[in-house]
Parts: sequence; structure tokens; C-alpha cells
Amino acid sequence: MKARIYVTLRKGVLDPQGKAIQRSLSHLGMEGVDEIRVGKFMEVTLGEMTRPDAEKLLDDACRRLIANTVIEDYRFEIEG
Amino acid sequence: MKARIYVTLRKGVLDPQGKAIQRSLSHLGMEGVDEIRVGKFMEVTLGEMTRPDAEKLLDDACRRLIANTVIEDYRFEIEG
Amino acid sequence: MKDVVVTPEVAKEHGLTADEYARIQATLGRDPNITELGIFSVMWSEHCSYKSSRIHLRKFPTKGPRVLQGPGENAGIVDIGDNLAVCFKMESHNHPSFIEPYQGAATGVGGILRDVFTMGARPIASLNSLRFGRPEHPRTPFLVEGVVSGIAGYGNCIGVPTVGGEVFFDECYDGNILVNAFTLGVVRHDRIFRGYASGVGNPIIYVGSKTGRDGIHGATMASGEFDEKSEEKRPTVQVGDPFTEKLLLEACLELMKTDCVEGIQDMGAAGLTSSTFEMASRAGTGFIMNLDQVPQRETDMTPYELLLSESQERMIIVARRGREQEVLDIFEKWDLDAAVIGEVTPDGIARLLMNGVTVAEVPIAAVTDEAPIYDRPAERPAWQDDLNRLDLSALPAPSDLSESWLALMSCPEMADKKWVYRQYDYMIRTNTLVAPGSDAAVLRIKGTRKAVAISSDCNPRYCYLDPFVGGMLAVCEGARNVACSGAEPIGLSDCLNFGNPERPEIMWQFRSAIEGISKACEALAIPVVSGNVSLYNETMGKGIYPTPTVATVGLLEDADDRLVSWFRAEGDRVFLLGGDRVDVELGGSLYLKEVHGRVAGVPPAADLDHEKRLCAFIKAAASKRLLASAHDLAEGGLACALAESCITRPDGPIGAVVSNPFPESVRPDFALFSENQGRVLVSCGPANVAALLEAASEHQLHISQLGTVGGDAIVIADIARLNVAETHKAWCEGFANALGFGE
Amino acid sequence: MKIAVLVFPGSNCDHDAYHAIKHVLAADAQFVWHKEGSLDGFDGVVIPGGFTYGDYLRTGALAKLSPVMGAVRRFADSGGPVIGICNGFQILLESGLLPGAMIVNESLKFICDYVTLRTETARTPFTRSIPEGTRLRIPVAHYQGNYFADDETIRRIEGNGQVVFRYCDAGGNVTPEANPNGSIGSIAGICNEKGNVLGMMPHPERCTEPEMGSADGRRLFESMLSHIKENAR
Ligand SMILES: Nc1ncnc2c1ncn2[C@@H]1O[C@H](COP(=O)(O)OP(=O)(O)O)[C@@H](O)[C@H]1O
Ligand SMILES: [Mg+2]
Repeated sequence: MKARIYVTLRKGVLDPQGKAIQRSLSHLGMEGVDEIRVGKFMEVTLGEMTRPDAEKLLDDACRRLIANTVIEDYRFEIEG
Repeated sequence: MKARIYVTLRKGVLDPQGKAIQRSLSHLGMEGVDEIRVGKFMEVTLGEMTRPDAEKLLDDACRRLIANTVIEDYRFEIEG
Repeated sequence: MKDVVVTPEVAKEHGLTADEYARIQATLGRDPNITELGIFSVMWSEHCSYKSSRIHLRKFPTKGPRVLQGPGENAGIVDIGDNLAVCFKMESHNHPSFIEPYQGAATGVGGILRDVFTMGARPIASLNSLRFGRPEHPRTPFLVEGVVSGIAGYGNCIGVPTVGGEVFFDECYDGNILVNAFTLGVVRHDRIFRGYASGVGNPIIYVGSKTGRDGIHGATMASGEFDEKSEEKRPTVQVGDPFTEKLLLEACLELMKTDCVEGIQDMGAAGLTSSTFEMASRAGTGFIMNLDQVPQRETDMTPYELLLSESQERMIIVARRGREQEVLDIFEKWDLDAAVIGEVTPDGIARLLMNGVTVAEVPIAAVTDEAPIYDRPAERPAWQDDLNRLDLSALPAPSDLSESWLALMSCPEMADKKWVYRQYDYMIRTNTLVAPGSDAAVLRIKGTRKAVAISSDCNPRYCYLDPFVGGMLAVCEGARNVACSGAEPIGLSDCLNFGNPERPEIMWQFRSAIEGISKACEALAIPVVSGNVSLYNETMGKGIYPTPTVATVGLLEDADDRLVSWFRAEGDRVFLLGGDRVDVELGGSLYLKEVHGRVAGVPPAADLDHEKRLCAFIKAAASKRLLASAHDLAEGGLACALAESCITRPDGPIGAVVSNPFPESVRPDFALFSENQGRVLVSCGPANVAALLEAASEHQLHISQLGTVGGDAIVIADIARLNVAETHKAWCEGFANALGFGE
Repeated sequence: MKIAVLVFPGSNCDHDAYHAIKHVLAADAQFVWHKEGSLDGFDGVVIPGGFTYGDYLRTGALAKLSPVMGAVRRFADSGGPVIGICNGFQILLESGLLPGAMIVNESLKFICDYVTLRTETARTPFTRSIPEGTRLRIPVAHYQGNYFADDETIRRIEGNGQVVFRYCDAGGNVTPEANPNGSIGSIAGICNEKGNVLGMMPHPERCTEPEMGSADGRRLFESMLSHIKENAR
């Protein structure tokens, strides 16, 4: 089973990285990118399990390890 | 206009971060994650422009800056 | 926010007592509006106002022939000759680091760096003093990883080497870790800048990052005890951007080479409010500020939010009138935001405007000088007597002393901290002559022959058992550590971490520790030039050990006089300085804690006169190049210090055979691990022995020849013996093993 | 003779490189701000370490866009000696002046420590006076020094003799234990085909004086200076 996890910075949390990328793009002459927020994207391969089990596992993993919920939000999608 | 960019490690490129997460999960007793590959996810806010222009801009940005094609693949989605 | 009506309840939510609120109403002659209330609440918070600590801090000796700037500014400054000075300070970031270890520690480093470069100094080195809960507490490894990588992430990126520190574990920090960061910079006497808003009509310029809603209430959070609800305060964590800080550092130092700057200060706790009010207060001026001109990262920010935001990497500059464009140009070059946001006025009033409308108007003195000051009740707790009781004769003797010795060498408090400092760039700027691993770090001052030695120290067990003696011993250990590097201690910064000051026993601990530090500093002629107080370090009513960390700065006129703490060569002779101190002192010792599971007794006695002669002697011997090494005896007594001198040697560990300096009547385990103070293990080449003994007698210092360096065992008489390689391995792996960081 | 030390926003080993060249080796060094479009008049270029643009996005990724990098390319094409150290190496990789890419250390931790390098070739201006096989003690200080390239690229650079330094143990043996970051082939430094552009993770500028723990780094700069002197003749 495959899944995808998205981790994004919570609203209002400073994203120095996004700021730097956006500024560089405009230095490159690529105007039109107003804002860019950088998060993480993970492709997960799961062993055999039921969908509810997968959901529980992913939620646990995100909460306890993958996302830093003080400053980040997460969501995930299970394929199929 | 909103868009999302996904940057993933190319096949065959080592992902120490993904490996570490997977190992930590099993230390934490969360079994069932066979593999995890960490990539980047960007939420982009674009100024007013046509869809083809947006596509061109994003492709340019990815190719020239956002992804390093020696080790990474990219794709993007434009909303709406 | 604008619509919030200020009531006594709202004031209470802002952490103001009923009395304090009444006082605000009285000075203003009316009810404050919400923006004004916000200003008072942050400025009168413990963190900004020092209301519980101020009267005690006055006891510190702060003067001395070298002191160019004592407490009261962003950092202290001490002369090192040749028109140069060192500028340094230590600061806590405890609460934020417990909530979000990476960002909390990172922004702590960022804050202390700004305190130093705002005075015109280029930062050249940092230290970090860390206290965590038990290694086996489930949260400890996570906190250690986060804090260490946060310090590394910020310090390495900005390019200031992190050259030393401490890591200590105890259950009392399970729910409240301590992260104290220290930075030292070098400044020319004629380029010192201060936080003064002087010169009526001078423009007030905001520079650095844009303002967002980060850390609003950060200052009040740092002054409130943790409870279950602190979870809710989470989104207010600040995120550090070391890259921007690096630009800010370079831009400020470039600006300071011009003569555009009248005064400058970083925005730390309580951001825009505290920086502007403090600058005006020092200069006795007032100001007008247009909040709408503040560069903003988020939309629809209210005056309240703009004033209280703790967004990082921002500074306030008061420039000379007519020179604003030069200032703006420099910041533009460095890609930083900069904007004129106000002007200095003569009348001592702060007028804050938003789009031309006055949103707050308060007398500056009312907020700063007239902030409440409390002389809180202090009382030695009854349980202190029980704590101080220790019957050594009832202590079971370990069956295998060598085994206990090895266990101490590998316990996380004693074990190698390389896991930590390998993550820090400790050599960038190529000044690090003595890297982490010795008693103090030594950094050369390029362009001179000089070097500085720095060390941070505090034994919280001693302070718990007797805060007065513990305070003295912290200073003595700091002085000894820099002396063991060949330096003369010239100044000190402190970071006082304590529990809730509203409890009389905490206030007693606090007062006593300050008195102890003061007494030792006076005796050793080390001025306290800067510092920081962190109170309310408790979780659910349980306080930490009193932890007054001191960072000691020493000067070497000749960098080549420097010493290291490890033995150098086979055949060198080993001596003990102060070895006549043979009353067993095991109260608060590492041996008692690690082997017997107890923290009790009275700490070792401090002999300040002896410490002073000891430091002077080591420095003299170092400058005569008599010594090959010097290492002070601290936790674990003679046995652990000896083993450290053997196994920390970078060219590979080496053995030593020494005799037992204690009378035979003393129990062998006590002789090995007694923590008598004022003792230093030195080594020298055989050719220097006579000269060394003579120098010691000139300084009226007790010296005893203990033995010789060499072999593959560390041997103390016929009491105990360790294999060098085995000990080295146990010591190297102890830290990671205890925290479960092994492979 | 004049050496350019490039300065990008976030460079922080620039002063160390400058100090090594100017004060230790008594040669002429000059800082060059990243917005400069030309390197005319310079005989060598140092791209120093640091955290250009905070290492945001990828190390060296944003710095490759600076105007001065066009000048570096022209300087390199004309055969001038260029050395990229640590972040400077990462910038050279990102700009395509050297093949491959850098990923995060296997340990996922920043590493600051002395390592031993084995010199694999004396063909570059920086190693011409360091015989093949020479061991050098030089510090590393990086978070992303794990060199990666696909198999074909590795075969090519190995075949061309473009691997200049490898991590090794004190005895000169290339072992997994001596590899601090997981780099393929224990690669610590590579050069371009012509040999005039060198990128390396370890920091020679940090060890040009014995009191820094080693003076081995000095040999690279001496090599560069002697190369420049000879070529000027
Ligand atoms: N957090 C840290 N960061 C950097 N160096 C550290 C840290 N903790 C300990 N060290 C270094 O490890 C060595 C031993 O520390 P410690 O046992 O506290 O020394 P001492 O007892 O001499 O004060 C010192 O050189 C110290 O600077
Ligand atoms: Mg010591």
C-alpha cells in the first residue's frame, strides 16, 4: 500500500526558506511568484494492512515523529 | 492563482533522512512502514496570469532553481 | 483587539496583579487602553523588569579597572589592552526550548549574538550551558537532540564558533530544562555602541526582518510557571533565521564604521516595546513612533501585536539626523528591510501612532524606572537541615573500587561530550587554540599576541545543598578553569536560573546564591559585567535545583602561555596543587549521586584566599612555561580528574601512576572521589621540577609530587587501577549510550 | 598576483580564506562581492565555505544565481585556478562546474572534526606540489557533504582521474569507518576534466598554521600560488 504525507508550516510561522526562494526567483527575472511556502512531502510504502490500520499508523507517525506540531500541520493520503 | 510543486528524490539516490525516519518509527514500535522517501512540497501563490504562462513559469522555476535534476524529479499542479 | 475594554480581569490575564493594575491607573490618571496595557504587561513582566531580582543583583561587584561597561546595557565590556575590549553576556532560553527544542535553542543563540554585536563587537565565540532531566526520561533524548541541533543550526550558519559549555542531567530538570547561551565578541574602545535614544529630532530606524505575529506573549511566557495550559501557547514560538541574522550582523558592523549611529539596540523579549522604551529611558528622552511604518510580514496587524511581537532578527537604530539615507542604503545592500518609523522627542513621553491616530501615550519613566520592585520574603526552608545531613560512616563501601571509578567515567555527566560539540563548528574564524575538551576554550585575538579563555560552570547539586557556598564554588571553578588554561580571570557573566520567586525558599536560594557569587567575585577580583535572570523554572509546583551558571572570561597576554588539561608526554611528573586539603568532602558529590543514588550533605568548603593564590600561581607557572598541563579537580575528585588528564589527550590516551594524597586512615573510596575544592593536577617535564617546586613555595601554595605519566594503566597507589584503553572507550561511548543514541 | 575571495550573502569562511592567503602566505587577496560581474585582474579564485542563503532550498542552490558565478565560469573556462571549499564546493556542483550533487550526511548531523585525506592526484594547480598518496590532516565542518553522482558519472570521474581527495584512516587506507559522511567512494574532493577547478568539503584554510592543529592546508595554497607564478612566466 502506498501513501503520501504532506507537512506544511502552520499559518503565521516564519518561512525563511520560502522567502529566500521567492526573492531569488525574482532576481532571476521570473516575476509572478507572490509567495512560496516550503513543506515536506513523503512517499510511504506500507506493509499489508487494512485501511483503518494504515490511517491510524500514519496519523501516529505524523503526530509523534514526522511533523513538529508546534509549528507544522500535516495531512496524508492513502492510495487506492 | 495557487499551485503546488512536488520535488522528489530520484530513484537510486540515497535518502538518509527517509531511512532514519523509518528506523525511528520502528524503534517507537510503529511497525508497518516499509519505506519512506522524503521530498519537498511547495505551496505557491502566483500573481494574475494565464494558465499556460503559469505552467511555463513554474516549469522554468523548477528546472532552473527549485529542483536539482542530478538527484531530484519535480512535478507541479495548478489549482482550478 | 481594538475593541477590547480593559478591565481588572483583562489586566490579570496579562499577568498583572491588582496592585500593579491600580498603579497603572494612578500614573496614567485613567484606564489604559489595550495597547497600553500590553506595553505595561510586558515591560513589568519578571523577564523585562527584574522586579523580584533587582534589589539583590545590586550586590554584585561590578567595577574594576578593566570594566568599560557593567550591567545595564545589552552586554558587559572588559578592557584587554591595546585599545581592544571583550564584550560578553550569558542569557537563558529555557521555556521556549522546552516547548520547541530546536527553535527555542536556536533563537536563544540568535538573541545573545545580537546582544553582543549591537554593542559594536564582532562575536568570536559562544558557549552553551545545558541542563536536562534524567537521561532515561522519555523526553530527554528528544530534547537533547533538538537543543543541540538548534544551537548548531544557528551558530554554525552565522559562523560564530561554539567552543564550549556544559551538559548536566538531573531529575529536577525533567519538566524544565535549562538552555543558557553565552557569546563573546571583540570591540575597539572607540567603536563601542550603546542603547541610547539620544538627540531630539533624531530618526528611529527599524532594520532586519519583517514583523509577524511570532512569540506574542513570549516575555510573559518566560515569566510564568509551566502548567498544562502552556500547550495552548504553542503557536507563539518564534522561528529563527540565522541567515538573516548573519546579514544583520554584517550590515550593523558595516554601519558602525560610519558615524551615523547615535544608539542601537536589538529587539529581544517584548520586541519593539522594550527596545524603544529602554533606549529612551537611558537617554532620558521620549519618542514618537508610527507603527504603520513598521515592515510587516502579515496583514492586519494591530498596534498591540506590532508592539509585542517577538519576531527575530530585528534591531532599532537611532541615527543622526540627516544621515538616514546612508543607513537605509547599507541595509538595502544586505537585502534587509529598513524603515524610518519615528523620531526622538524631548518630553519623556512615548507616543504611538497608527495611520496618524494616537493609539497609546505613556510616560516612559512610568513604564521603566517606576516599574514595581519587590523585596519578596526569603526564608531558609526547614527541609534544608534534613538535606544537609549525611552520615558517611553509614555509606556502604563498594566491593570493587575500580569498577565504581569506571562507572563514574562513563556516566553522562562525566563522559565525553563529543557527541554534542562535534555538531558545533568550533573552529570557524580560525581563532580556536584550545577546542572543546579542555578546562576552558582558548581563542586567539588576531593581530595581537593575546588570547582569551572562556568557561561556563555551575554545580547545581552544590547549590541545592547550600546556595551560598554553591554560588561561591561556581565562581571558583570558573576562575580555576580559565587559570588552568594559563589565563587571568578578568570578568564574568551570570545566568541565574531559579524556581518561583513568590515562594520564600526560592527567594532564599536566589539571595544566597547571589551573595555567594558576590563574595567570591570580590575575593578573586572578578567583576560581574552582565547577566540574566530566569525565574519560574518549575513544572507543576516542582522547582529545579538553584542553578546560577557563571561564564568566566580570562585573558592571556601571550597566547603561547596557554595550557591544556591533558597529559602530554611519557615521563612527565604529576603534581597536585592544594593537596593538603584532606578532610573528606563528599556532600553533593558525583560519587554519592551515581554510586549511592543520593544527593545530600553539605557541599565542599570554599577557601577564597587559597583559590586566589592558586589561580595566580598557575598563571605565573604558565607564563614561565613550567607546566605541561593543568586540570582542576571537580566532579569525581582526584580519580576522575586523573583519568580525564590521561584519556582526553588528542594524540591518544596515556596512563599514569600516582600516589594517594590522603592519609591512610581515610577510606579509599572517599580518598578517590572526595570533591575538596581548590585542587589542581599539573604535570611538567622532569627538567622543570625544581623550578616548579620553588615557584609554588614562593606563592605559598601546597604542592605534592604524586607520580609519573606513562604506561597503559591509570593507577592510584594500591587502591584502584583502570586500563587506559578500556576507560577511554567507556568514556567516549558513555554519553550516547546513556541517551540511547548508539547505532 | 591577486586572489579573489568571493563573498555571498551568508558566506562565513571568507575571512578565514583571506587570512590564510594574505596573512599566512603573504600573497595578495581581495574580497569580491557576489554582485560583481567580472574577475578581471585576478589570478585565482576561492569560493569559501559558509551557509550562502542560509543553505535554503539546497546548499549552494541560490548562490549559483549570483552574477559573479558567470564570471567564475569564464575564469574557469580560460584555465584559471578555482577552488571551492565546503559550501564553495556545493556551489560549484549546483552551477554545473563540477559533476554530481551533495546530500545530507549519513548521520543526519553536522560534523566538525579533523579527518585524514589521501591525495589521489597531483594534476591540479592545488595539489601539484603534493605527491599522490600524501596524507593530509584537514578539518571538515558540514551537514551536507555526502557526495553523490550516478554510476556513469562516478565511472567517468574515476577514469579521468578527477577524484582529488578521499577520506582515509591515519594509515592512508580508505575504509568505511574513515568516511565521515557517506560519500560515494569516500570522495572528499574532485576536479573538472581540465583539472583547474577543485571542489572539496574539508577546509584547508582552517589549517595553515600549526597552532590550529595542523598546517597541512597551507600546502594547497602554496601549490596554487606556485602554479600561478609559473604560469605568469
Ligand atoms: N554543551 C557543550 N558544548 C560544547 N562543549 C561542551 C559542552 N558541554 C561540555 N563541553 C566541553 O566538554 C569539556 C568537559 O566539560 P565539563 O566536564 O563541564 O568541564 P569542567 O568540569 O572542566 O568545567 C569542556 O571542554 C567543555 O567545554
Ligand atoms: Mg574543569
